[in-house]
Amino acid sequence: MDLHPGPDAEALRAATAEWLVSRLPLDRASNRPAGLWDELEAMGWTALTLSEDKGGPGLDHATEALVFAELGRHLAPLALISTAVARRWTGLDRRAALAIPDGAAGWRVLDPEGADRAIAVADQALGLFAFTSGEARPTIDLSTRQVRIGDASLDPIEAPAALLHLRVLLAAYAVGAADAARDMAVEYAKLREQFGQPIGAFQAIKHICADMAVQSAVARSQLYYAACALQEGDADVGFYIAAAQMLAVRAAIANGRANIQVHGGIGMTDEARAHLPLKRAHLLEHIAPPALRALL
Amino acid sequence: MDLHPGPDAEALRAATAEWLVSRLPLDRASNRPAGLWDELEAMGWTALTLSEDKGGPGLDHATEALVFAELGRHLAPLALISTAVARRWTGLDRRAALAIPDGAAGWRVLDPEGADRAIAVADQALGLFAFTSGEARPTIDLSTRQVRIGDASLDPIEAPAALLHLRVLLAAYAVGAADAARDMAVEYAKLREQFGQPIGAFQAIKHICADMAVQSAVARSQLYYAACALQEGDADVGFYIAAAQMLAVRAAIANGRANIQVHGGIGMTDEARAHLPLKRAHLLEHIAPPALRALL
Amino acid sequence: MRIGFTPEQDRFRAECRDWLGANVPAERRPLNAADALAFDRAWQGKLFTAGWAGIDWPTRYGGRGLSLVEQVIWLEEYARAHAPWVGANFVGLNHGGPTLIANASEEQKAYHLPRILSGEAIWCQGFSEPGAGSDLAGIRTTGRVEGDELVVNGSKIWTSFANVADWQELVLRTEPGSQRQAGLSWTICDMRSPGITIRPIRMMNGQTEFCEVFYDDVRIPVANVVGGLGNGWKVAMSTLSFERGTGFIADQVKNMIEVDEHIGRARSSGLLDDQRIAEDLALLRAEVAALRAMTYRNVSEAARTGQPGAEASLIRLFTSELAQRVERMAVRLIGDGIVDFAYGDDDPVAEYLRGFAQTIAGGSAQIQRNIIGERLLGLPRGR
Amino acid sequence: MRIGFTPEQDRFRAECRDWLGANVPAERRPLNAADALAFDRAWQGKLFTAGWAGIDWPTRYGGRGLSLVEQVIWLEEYARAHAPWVGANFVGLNHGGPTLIANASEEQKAYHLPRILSGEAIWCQGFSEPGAGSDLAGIRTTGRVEGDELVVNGSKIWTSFANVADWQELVLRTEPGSQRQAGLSWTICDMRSPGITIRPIRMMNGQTEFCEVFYDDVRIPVANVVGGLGNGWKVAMSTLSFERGTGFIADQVKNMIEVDEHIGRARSSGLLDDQRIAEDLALLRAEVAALRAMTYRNVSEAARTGQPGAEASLIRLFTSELAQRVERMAVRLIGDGIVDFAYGDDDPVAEYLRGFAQTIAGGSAQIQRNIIGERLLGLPRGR
Repeated sequence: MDLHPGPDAEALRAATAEWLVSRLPLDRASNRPAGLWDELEAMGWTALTLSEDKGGPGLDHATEALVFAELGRHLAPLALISTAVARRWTGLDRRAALAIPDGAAGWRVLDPEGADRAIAVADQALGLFAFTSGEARPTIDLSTRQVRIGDASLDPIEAPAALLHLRVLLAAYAVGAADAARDMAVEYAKLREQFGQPIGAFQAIKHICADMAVQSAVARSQLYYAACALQEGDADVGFYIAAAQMLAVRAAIANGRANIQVHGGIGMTDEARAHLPLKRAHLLEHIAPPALRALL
Repeated sequence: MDLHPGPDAEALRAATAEWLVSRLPLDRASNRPAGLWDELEAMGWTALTLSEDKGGPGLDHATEALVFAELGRHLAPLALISTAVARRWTGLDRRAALAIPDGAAGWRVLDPEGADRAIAVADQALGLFAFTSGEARPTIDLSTRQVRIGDASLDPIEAPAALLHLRVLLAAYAVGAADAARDMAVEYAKLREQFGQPIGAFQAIKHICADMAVQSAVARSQLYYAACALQEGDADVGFYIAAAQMLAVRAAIANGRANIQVHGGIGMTDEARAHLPLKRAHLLEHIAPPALRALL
Repeated sequence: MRIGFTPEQDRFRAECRDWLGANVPAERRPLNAADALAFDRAWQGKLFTAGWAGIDWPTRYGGRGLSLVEQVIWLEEYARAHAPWVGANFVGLNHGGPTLIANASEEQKAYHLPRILSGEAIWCQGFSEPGAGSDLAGIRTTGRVEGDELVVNGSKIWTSFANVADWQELVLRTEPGSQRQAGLSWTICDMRSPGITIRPIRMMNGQTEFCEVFYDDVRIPVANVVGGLGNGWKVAMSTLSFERGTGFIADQVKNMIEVDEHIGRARSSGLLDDQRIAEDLALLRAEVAALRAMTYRNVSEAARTGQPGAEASLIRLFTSELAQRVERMAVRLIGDGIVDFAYGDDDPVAEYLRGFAQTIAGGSAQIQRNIIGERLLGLPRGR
Repeated sequence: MRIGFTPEQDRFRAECRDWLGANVPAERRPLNAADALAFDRAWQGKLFTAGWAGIDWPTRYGGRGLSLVEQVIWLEEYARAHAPWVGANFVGLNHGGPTLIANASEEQKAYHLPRILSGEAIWCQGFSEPGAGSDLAGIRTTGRVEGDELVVNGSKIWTSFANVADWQELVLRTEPGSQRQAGLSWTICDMRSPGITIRPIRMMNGQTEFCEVFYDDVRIPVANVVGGLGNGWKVAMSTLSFERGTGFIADQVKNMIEVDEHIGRARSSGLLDDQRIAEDLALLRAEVAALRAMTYRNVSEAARTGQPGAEASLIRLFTSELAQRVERMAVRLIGDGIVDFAYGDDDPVAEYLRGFAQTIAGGSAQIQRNIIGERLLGLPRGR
């Protein structure tokens, strides 16, 4: 038992974080540069758990989760998740979008740019389908666009681990969003002065930040545990991953909301970035939500 | 429309409060003097809404609620409620206990001392039954004892207003408990010093007290509205009273809990009185709880 | 105590209902700013002409001269009739006007009040500053007295309708070197004055409801000061107490109606079978009912004493957090529909995002709790 | 990262489970104080004899000399076996002992540690005072140095098992006139010393778990000071960091088991069909799982660095509030059974009432949030 990232995983995390600060700054989350996807692909993030004989570095899911939490902190594209899952479990060798149900028959294909295949979550099972992207429309998450399509014919992905893998990466993105909100709020609380002192000196604000820290730590711990359970084939892996996903999304929403409150008026503006993690959280809430029965 | 108590009602409330401070101090709520009931009866509180031709002062339900909130603040006996309802709607001329279901067949007769009749709430309807009190056992509320009896034969009380009347008085008691908890917490927060100043100067404590004040004010306002609706035969009286009862019990529990937290360690002791309003609230929560359908 | 109204008041309510039933426009308030302004003006003009503007304002300024109770009745019927939001007339009707009535000279009142009621003059607010949000006393925008003029420099923020307003209620630091609450003045600023620059701010729901306003040697006649030079804090507080007291009745009734509509829709869709949603809706319904009861209590006290009750600060806090809960419930009821929100949409998601302002604007929920703790409960200030 | 254990650790777990399965007493820990003490001593003696006391304490003091990971495994199996609460041995095993290991002289350790492990010596805590609860630095009980003795005057409160303890970890102000954290000393006080008076305090659940302890010229050898005169704050903090870190693992596992039992019972009784209860139970189950994961993370960090991680304060706050939520759920599941609670009952209601201590004792939740805000997040202290 060791839930501390070792020096190698920590080094990878730190390198990821450093790259993202310069290439994927949060302030430009709603307006990513063209060609970004190729850069992201070149970093190898969609192949982390591929074995060496398949051209990957053969890392474990916990290390992958650590890296995807960093990606999530910068609101990286959702297609990194669907592409990583598609590559690992279907051998697809190119970008895959992520599709969620749109009513009874149709689909919302998220992050469709540059993709002609989508990983779809249908009734607690995964499938892959082909689609042709029309003009993409916004989602609530300013860094994710969508095309809505009618019925599509799904190739089921049989490996049960594929959906678990997808959920771990979604949870990692949510942990990243929760952390981003916490860090923004803490940073602002140290700088912004009212009544002659930084607002973070007031318990009313300080304690909001403390609760955000608890939310993030709880979610991150369960994420690590769940990723290890997937890696090690634990018998209760379904529960651990459902718990991680639920806690991470809850943390992302709670911290996202709290972050806006800590920022006050400026937090409600489009130009400030305080709303971005919350909106990402509201999108993640509706991507493959865990079933209640998986938790009981 | 006037939800401000007039000078007459206010004078009656103030006189009630003054009497209660000396005769029904909260610190002795678990050990009331013998003969108290006769004194309470002599004050006329169980006959407030009786018309003058029936020997009462003919007051309205809102004024009665105002008085019962004061009684509730001092954790006065529950039998005041059942006796007032029995007197008004069945003409019973002596003390009535208050019975709630105990499983499918039996009853918990609350406040049985000196009574041989009980008002019982069965499946959202009221009845009266005769009982013989055995030795009374405690309830969670240190100022209320109970006897548990098997099946009893109920005389239904037909007037639909009787149950509404009972609910208004229960809500008034709960508002009183919520107010008692708020006042205790505020008083303690002004006196208790830590880190060199009264703890009420810290936002962490101040804001707990502010939330208690909101809880109390919300519940009290709806209580007045509901009591007026009963008095005036408003078409939606069932909803208004159910809302008042729910909000009052929620306020009593929330404030009861918060009061203990504000008091810290001392609040958890038996000798301090901080636990008393919370325990009363937990009892009130299970007396004739409003049905969800009454609220939707 | 009673909740019923007098026969006269019942008749008044019937009149309100009849007129609103016949006159509320069928079309929604336009989203486009210019169209919205024309719409707001036209509707306010119509209200004024028909005698429905300023129910409790003095008749000599164009009001109806009735009591706060009739004003409440009007606002209840207004909301029930789904009459349009007052829009650009909000500040004039709910902030500026009441403040003038309470504090202004006869000349100021005679000029401005009828123009507010008729929709001729649009007002905006100028209290908050980038460095003084919840800390209103931290105002740094200055008004230097030069002869019979104030020369204004600085900036204000969160000003709704600044780009269309004729007048602004502007709080300035007019005593050089003064600190905190002292040395402030409440003035009427002509928004067409040279030296004013306006920058619209886009909010996170995509709307540009607010503006930042910059003042560069803007000249305002000293005669436009209301309540006397240096008394701005007291005058501003009188405005805020209106806002915290009865200024939000229309919103409250709207919340009641919305919750009932949510319940109706949840019943039709079957969502009400989810006990979690049913219980949460039941609680919301009880809470919005209690909010009306609180408001009635407050109005009753105001009717007896002439000013909003001490519990106005409780109403303000409860209103703001309750409105957020109602907005969140609306979003919960649309389920994954939230995914499709886009800037420009005018839907429950836009309302939910806009609703974050509830616990921020006009003094954050944290500040409201300080006020309740210190002023209402008598708890000490922190050192 | 991995959650699996080494083959050696798995074998150790199997040994724990086997021994506990064969040796956990069938009877419950008695409620009566004297019987409970005898029970606690006997059980701890049995653990000690069989080699299960002090899993991660050095062997030269009677411990097993294993790592924190084996200690966690032991505590998990201990809770799963429904082994008895350590009772009167809690302070010695979880506070006093670890503090001695980290700070005491060889002589102090050699004398006290084996006696703690064997159940021979019962310890109690003496930190809080009536005037210094969450503000631990406000300690006023004095220890005047007279030759080679400290003369102690004052009082302590919330001392569990004071009436049966042999020793007390007692923090005193030993520098006259010193302020706050300075001038305190952590001492070992013989509870049989003349001048000690003990008053049991009845709590709101009817139990008399805590005592107030009064000191009237009580004499303690200066040799009983641990970590040096005047260093008491530092020594006390090392105890608290144990408490905030891994001291509550047994409780955490107990919470996990309880939640699973609640779910099982709610399923049999049909209560689980209530979506509200089902969702709340699902969340609780996820949260107690996450608490274990947090503890594992903390233990992993301690294994790498030798001390509890910086996130220990987060665990402490989350544990306390989560335990209260679990206790409230237990009360919710008994429905109107709460009405029948009486002093002397040992049931979910007693636990619920006792559970208010979770966010009060050992630094209130408010203090925990200050600590997280200031030490972990680097937010400034208020002025």
